[in-house]
Amino acid sequence: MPDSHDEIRYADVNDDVIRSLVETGPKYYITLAVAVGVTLLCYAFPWFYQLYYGIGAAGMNHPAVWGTYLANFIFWIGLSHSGTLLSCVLHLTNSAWRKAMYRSAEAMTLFSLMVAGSMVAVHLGRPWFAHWVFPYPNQAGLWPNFRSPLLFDVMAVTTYLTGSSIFIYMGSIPDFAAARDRTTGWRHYMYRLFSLGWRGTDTEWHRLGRAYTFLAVLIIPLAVSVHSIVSWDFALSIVPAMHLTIFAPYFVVGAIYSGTAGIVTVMFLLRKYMRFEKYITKLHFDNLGKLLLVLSLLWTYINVLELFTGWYGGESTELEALKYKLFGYYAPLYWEMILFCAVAPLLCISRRFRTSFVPMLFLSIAINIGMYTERFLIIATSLSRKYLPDAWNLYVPSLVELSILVGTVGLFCTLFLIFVKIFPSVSIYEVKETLPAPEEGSTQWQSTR
Amino acid sequence: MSFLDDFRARWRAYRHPGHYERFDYAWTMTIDLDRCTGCEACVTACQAENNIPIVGEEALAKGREMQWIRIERYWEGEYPDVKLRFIPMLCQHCDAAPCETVCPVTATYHNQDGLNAQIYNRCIGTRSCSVYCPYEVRYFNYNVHHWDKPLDEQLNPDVTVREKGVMEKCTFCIQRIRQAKDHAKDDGRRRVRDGEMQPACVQSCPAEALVFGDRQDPQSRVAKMMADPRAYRVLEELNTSPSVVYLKKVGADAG
Amino acid sequence: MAIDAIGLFRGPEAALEAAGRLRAEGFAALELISPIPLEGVEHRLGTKQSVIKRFTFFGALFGGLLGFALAAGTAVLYPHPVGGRPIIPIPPYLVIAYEMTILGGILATVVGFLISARLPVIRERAYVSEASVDRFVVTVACAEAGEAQRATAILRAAGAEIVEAALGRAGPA
Amino acid sequence: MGTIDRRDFLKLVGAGGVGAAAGFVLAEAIKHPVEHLIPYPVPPEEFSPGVAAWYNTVCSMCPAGCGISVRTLEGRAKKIEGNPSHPVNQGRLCALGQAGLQVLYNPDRLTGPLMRTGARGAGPFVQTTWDDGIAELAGRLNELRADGRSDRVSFLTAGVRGHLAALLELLMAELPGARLLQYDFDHPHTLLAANERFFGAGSLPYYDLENARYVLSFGADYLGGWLSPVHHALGFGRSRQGRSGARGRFVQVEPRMSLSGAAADEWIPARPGTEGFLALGIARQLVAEGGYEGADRDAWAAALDGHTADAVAAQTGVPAATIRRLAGDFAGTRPSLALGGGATGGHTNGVDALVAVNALNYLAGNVGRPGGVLFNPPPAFGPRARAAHASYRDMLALAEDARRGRIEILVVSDTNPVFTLPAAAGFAEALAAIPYIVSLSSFMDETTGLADRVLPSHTYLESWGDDSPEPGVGFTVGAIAQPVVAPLYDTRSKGDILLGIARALGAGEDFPWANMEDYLKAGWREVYGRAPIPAEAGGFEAFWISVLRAGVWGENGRRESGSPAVEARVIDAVGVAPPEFAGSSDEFPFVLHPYLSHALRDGRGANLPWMQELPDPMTSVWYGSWVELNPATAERLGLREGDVVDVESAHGKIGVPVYVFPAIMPDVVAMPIGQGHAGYGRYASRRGANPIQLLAPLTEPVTGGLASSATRVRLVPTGRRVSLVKQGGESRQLGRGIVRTTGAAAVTGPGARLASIPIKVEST
Repeated sequence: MPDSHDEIRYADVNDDVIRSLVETGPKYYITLAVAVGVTLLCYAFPWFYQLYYGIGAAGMNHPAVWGTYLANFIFWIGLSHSGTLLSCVLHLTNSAWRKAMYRSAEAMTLFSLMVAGSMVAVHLGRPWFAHWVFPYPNQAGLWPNFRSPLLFDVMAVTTYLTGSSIFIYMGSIPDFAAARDRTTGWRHYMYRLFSLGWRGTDTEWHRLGRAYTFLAVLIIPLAVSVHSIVSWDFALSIVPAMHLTIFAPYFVVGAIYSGTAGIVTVMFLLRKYMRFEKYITKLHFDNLGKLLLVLSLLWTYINVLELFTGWYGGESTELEALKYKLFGYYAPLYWEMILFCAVAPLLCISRRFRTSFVPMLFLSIAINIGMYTERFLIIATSLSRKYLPDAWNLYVPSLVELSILVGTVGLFCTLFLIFVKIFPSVSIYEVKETLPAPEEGSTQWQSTR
Repeated sequence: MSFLDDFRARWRAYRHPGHYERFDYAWTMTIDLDRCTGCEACVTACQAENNIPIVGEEALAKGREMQWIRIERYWEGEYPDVKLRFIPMLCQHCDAAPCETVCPVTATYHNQDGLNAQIYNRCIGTRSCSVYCPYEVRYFNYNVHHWDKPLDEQLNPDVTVREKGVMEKCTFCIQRIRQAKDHAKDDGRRRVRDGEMQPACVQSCPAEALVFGDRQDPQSRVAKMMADPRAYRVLEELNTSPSVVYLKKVGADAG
Repeated sequence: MAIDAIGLFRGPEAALEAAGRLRAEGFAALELISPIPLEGVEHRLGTKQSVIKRFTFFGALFGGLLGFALAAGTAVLYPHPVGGRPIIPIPPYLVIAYEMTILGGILATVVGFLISARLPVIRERAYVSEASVDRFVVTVACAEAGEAQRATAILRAAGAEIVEAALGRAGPA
Repeated sequence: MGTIDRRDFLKLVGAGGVGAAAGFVLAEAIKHPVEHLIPYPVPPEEFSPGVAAWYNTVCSMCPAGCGISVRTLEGRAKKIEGNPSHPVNQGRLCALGQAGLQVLYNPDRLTGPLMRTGARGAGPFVQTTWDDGIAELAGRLNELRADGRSDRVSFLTAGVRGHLAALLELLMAELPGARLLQYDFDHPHTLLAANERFFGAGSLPYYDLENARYVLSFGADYLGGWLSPVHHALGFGRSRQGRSGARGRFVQVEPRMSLSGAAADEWIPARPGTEGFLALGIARQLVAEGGYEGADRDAWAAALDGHTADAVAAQTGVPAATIRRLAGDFAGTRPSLALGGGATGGHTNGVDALVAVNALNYLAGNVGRPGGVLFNPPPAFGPRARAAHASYRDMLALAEDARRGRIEILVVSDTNPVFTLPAAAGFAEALAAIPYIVSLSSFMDETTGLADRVLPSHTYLESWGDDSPEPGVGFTVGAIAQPVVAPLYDTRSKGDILLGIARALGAGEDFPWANMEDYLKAGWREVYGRAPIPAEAGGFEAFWISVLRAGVWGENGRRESGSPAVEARVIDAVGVAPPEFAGSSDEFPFVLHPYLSHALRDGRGANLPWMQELPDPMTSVWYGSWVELNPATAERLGLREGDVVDVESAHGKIGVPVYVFPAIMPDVVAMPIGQGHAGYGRYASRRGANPIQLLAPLTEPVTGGLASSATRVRLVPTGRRVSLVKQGGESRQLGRGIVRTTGAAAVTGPGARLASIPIKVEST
């Protein structure tokens, strides 16, 4: 146990966490206002314009028909990948340092998934028919095509969304109960509803434990499958430099990588703004830093492998595409990506770097910029260098696209800010588990009666 | 026939590659590159027949052309010994079409004529078919297109005008095929006669480089053309088995 | 209505102690309410068997079959030849089946959890709100007052602070 | 009367169609909405958009005179296709011809007679009535005629043939001394003159590409815009493939690769203006070594003496070995055919050069034989005397007279000299001096913009007419043009306008015909006289209807005339003067090679959106214009694609982006004609630049035609950059085997003999 925990007592945990729910300062409202504003201005408004004008509002053309919208989709799905997955793995290996941070990590999963889902609608040419991808009984006389990788996506993402929301909810039932017992007014009723009348009897704890473990077991392969499937949107095509067997692991690793970086960012902000210094400590950043280092090495390895296999295969279209990626029009972006995702994380070798908060924040942000670039490059470079040279064309994102990219961040923040006021963003009971049991005889609490 | 046999039979049928029953026709186009002069009469013919919009200079500058058939140009050699090769590129109506598998809503599929059909009003605009198409012959309506009055008087009522957000492509003039089949039916014939019907591009080609017909009929002109030693398919190595067959250009060394 | 004997303990050990003694005394309807899951509850209050794993297993199985049936059924009902593939191509439909397996497993697990944990609560049960903070509570549901007295005695002997008003008090409020 | 019936019928169909549509919409509206996702290409059984009616008529988008069939639905023209039974295009049609629909339905068409109110050129036009318009014109004509000054009247029209031309002549007869000028920028003056001199044949011959096995073309872009592109393409295709064993070979000699150059097996760049020398060099080879055995061999030997391969190689820049090889192939691969025209005829020595090309055909024995040059019979109808096309010199004369105030009335019809004459001609200013200008054009083009009155005529799809194509197909062919739709606007067909003027001039008794159709029928009674149908079989009416149905009338069968003897003086006169260029080579280092744009031709197609959006076949550029540079030249000048340069001649400059073109001589720059309109509707105006404006007023001495390829220019970089709007990306195959070629082995494929009229060839 980290020393910082010694003086904390059970009651303090309740107090701190529940305070974070009920006490809301102006700083929060300002941040929320900004987030909502960004969402409306940079996301909603441009999207409505695009709905009216058509996808032409974006910069796509023929044959580069995919653009940043899809890059956003992959990016946010990727970001969602660490939260729940990491939390599951750590739960099964039951490592204690998870307990303070997993709730917000899972929340990140949930909200980045939602943002990713909304990107699909933005990407579509006729979003008002988006519901046609679901197999619902209709009179139209057609059902979706289950052979399509895009439909794999639909199934996978919906499952993943369901799974992770259930997972986060189950995990927080006892905390809802705790909140129920310490709040009044509408909050009381809300938490009473959420907590399903949880009491914390030995039976309930036991059942919760079992169910939670099963969910964890189920969600790990799910999470892995989700990003493999996302990668298949590309890998199942016959586009040079997209049609690669390595894409599934490539995407999964990349996803976990950017996700972990995302967690670091979120942890930093929570620690700062929710005053959770006691719970989110150097330890977490240290461990996350090690994780980032491993992942970055893995990611670099796969990137090199991609080039190597392409070069070794010697297939002309493949070579052309790779050459274009490294030295073509988009080359600066490529090298920026290498710098941010392969070189910079090597700093994590030093413990001093891992355990210093602000540098870690910057690193994590840099990594995610790099990872976004990666997604963009996969689409832009491959689509602009396909089989028929005469049809080659460049793709440059339009203002609408860029602003929507910014808007997605706003949307994510909005959702997260709402979350931290409803969900106890640090797990009360699991943090208590890490504390020494209260010694007999000492009175710690004033009767609430 | 017991339920089990029945089930086994159906299963076998459904597991059969391609389709569980034979297509009525296998429409095919052959393009003789030794005849093609690159005059682009086919382009305008297609534009007139299929209500292809006038997209305007700005859209073209963004690379958003809509013409379903285009002439690709490839230079060979350097001055003075330089050559320009033309190749008309249109939807190849592949029998193993990558674009079909990827559509999540089955907006594109193989119809009974063995054509790669595009269902405009089913399309939701994922544009993935265009990504999966190695021939770059699927064109997307990035916005609403207008015909300055009275240019719209010319629009062909046999063909839809496509809405924004919809993918479109060459149909082998399916409306003409349909009419030909109707006539055949009216005349009490089971099949369409060879040469009875031609797509707009084939009909207009001044050099007679394009030929259209049903390759299931061994007597048809396309069948004969496909027997030519010059016959090849573009990007054969991708195994999309296209229904458009090209005939090699005879090199300059030939006499 | 049932009368409950409720004792509050400051630490888990004492609570487990008391619970064990009560069980030895023949009190069956014991409950140990704690702010955190306690280790070693089983061998004090007897091992527990949960049905959740069966739910999970069969849920996943059903989901998988349903997934494949959904895909294959759709293809058979709307037989669109696509990309030269068979009407029922196995590999893609396995992906669908895989996802549905997991979905089925997850949903069934939740159902199993709710049923076996008897949640959400339908009738009021004995509860002390301090239990969600740092108190370890032992409740005994007794048929009549006599038993309640005995249980209370045992609890007090174990050093518990007795919640008088809790006798017959409403459940989570 | 047939027409009245049919027009009524059209109206009825239209009304019926509208009614049906309304009913359909209504039915749809009240029906319970059920969304069935049936692909529209296969609509429900009960749905039928109507029954198509086909009308055969004649294309007038270019002088080739192809026969077209127009598909109409509910009184609207939907598609133009080639008329399968017309021997010129045999069911095929070029892009421009198909775009004729956009002439008919062009949003910028003039909808009725106009009158200028403000200052000329600027002044707004207001609607007037036909009676008013024609009355005023006729009144002024009458005045002039009354005091014997009708020589101050000029009719300026695009090239017309058939009965419309005859009608014009009749009208001219009413105005003694009045001038009738037919002006087309792309009229082959030099070719006609060369044939006149060499064969004594005034009309264009038929070039039998289909049966030729070796075609040597000097600058003639026979597949692009030269004479009869569709028919040439047919011949090209059939000569290439489909003949057992034989595959035609094509060689193109020109400074900048044209569409024909790209299609040819061999493209030979020769210095601009020296193609004639090359022809002479080959001719000498034929005589000296090719074993020409004609009676006049010595005369030829004498005439061609000195044009040795080496000498010619020095003049043309074509290696002597190549010249010998060409001569060998040309003599060895019979039937062979030499074509000359385009830029080769567009030099100051144009006629000489084309005579030399004719000499080639003569010496190789290709004249009057299948696969060679066949002579066309005179047209079956039309004006008695061939109305001479106005050369550049004639136009200058017209302008000069106008400046001197010797022209008081100018009637312009369908031609746009303000656009297609060089700025050096000062034609626009000259027009300013003419007190009264009437335009009969259907569009507000640059010339019409300067008119006082506009009496807009029908488009060719709304009017009656006829045509006997020139060059023909080696035998007599005629076709009737009939209206395929009811007139859209308050316009009139040219014939009716002319008749109206004639009547207003009080020449009623000489013009007894009610309207153009009437006149046409009268004229065709004579044609009918050649092969009358017995009265019981229906007589003339039956003949008339059958011709309308078929869309074409004529004999079927070419005559082998054999080669006519060439007069000695012609042989002696064979020889090519060195070409002159405007501008010194050190001040203006590049020769400007303007060429007819594939889609827009001389600019007449620029107002058709389909043509604007048809990629240029060689560069794939959409809209706009450009200047083509050899890669080496571009590198030397440090220019890349998209760099805007000022192309400067002694007579003006225009700014256009550079296009680096691999197949052009290093000291030649090429520009497409057709863009750069000031007026001419929303699609054409303020787009690209017009290279004609740069041309020096240099003429070919014999014909007085403009030597359009004889101007030198220089390039001045402006530093500005634009991105060319074009279709093509990377222009190399990168070894991906997309366009594949094969060796000589596989020339004998089954090919595709398509439905085409069998043409028999008989000897006389």
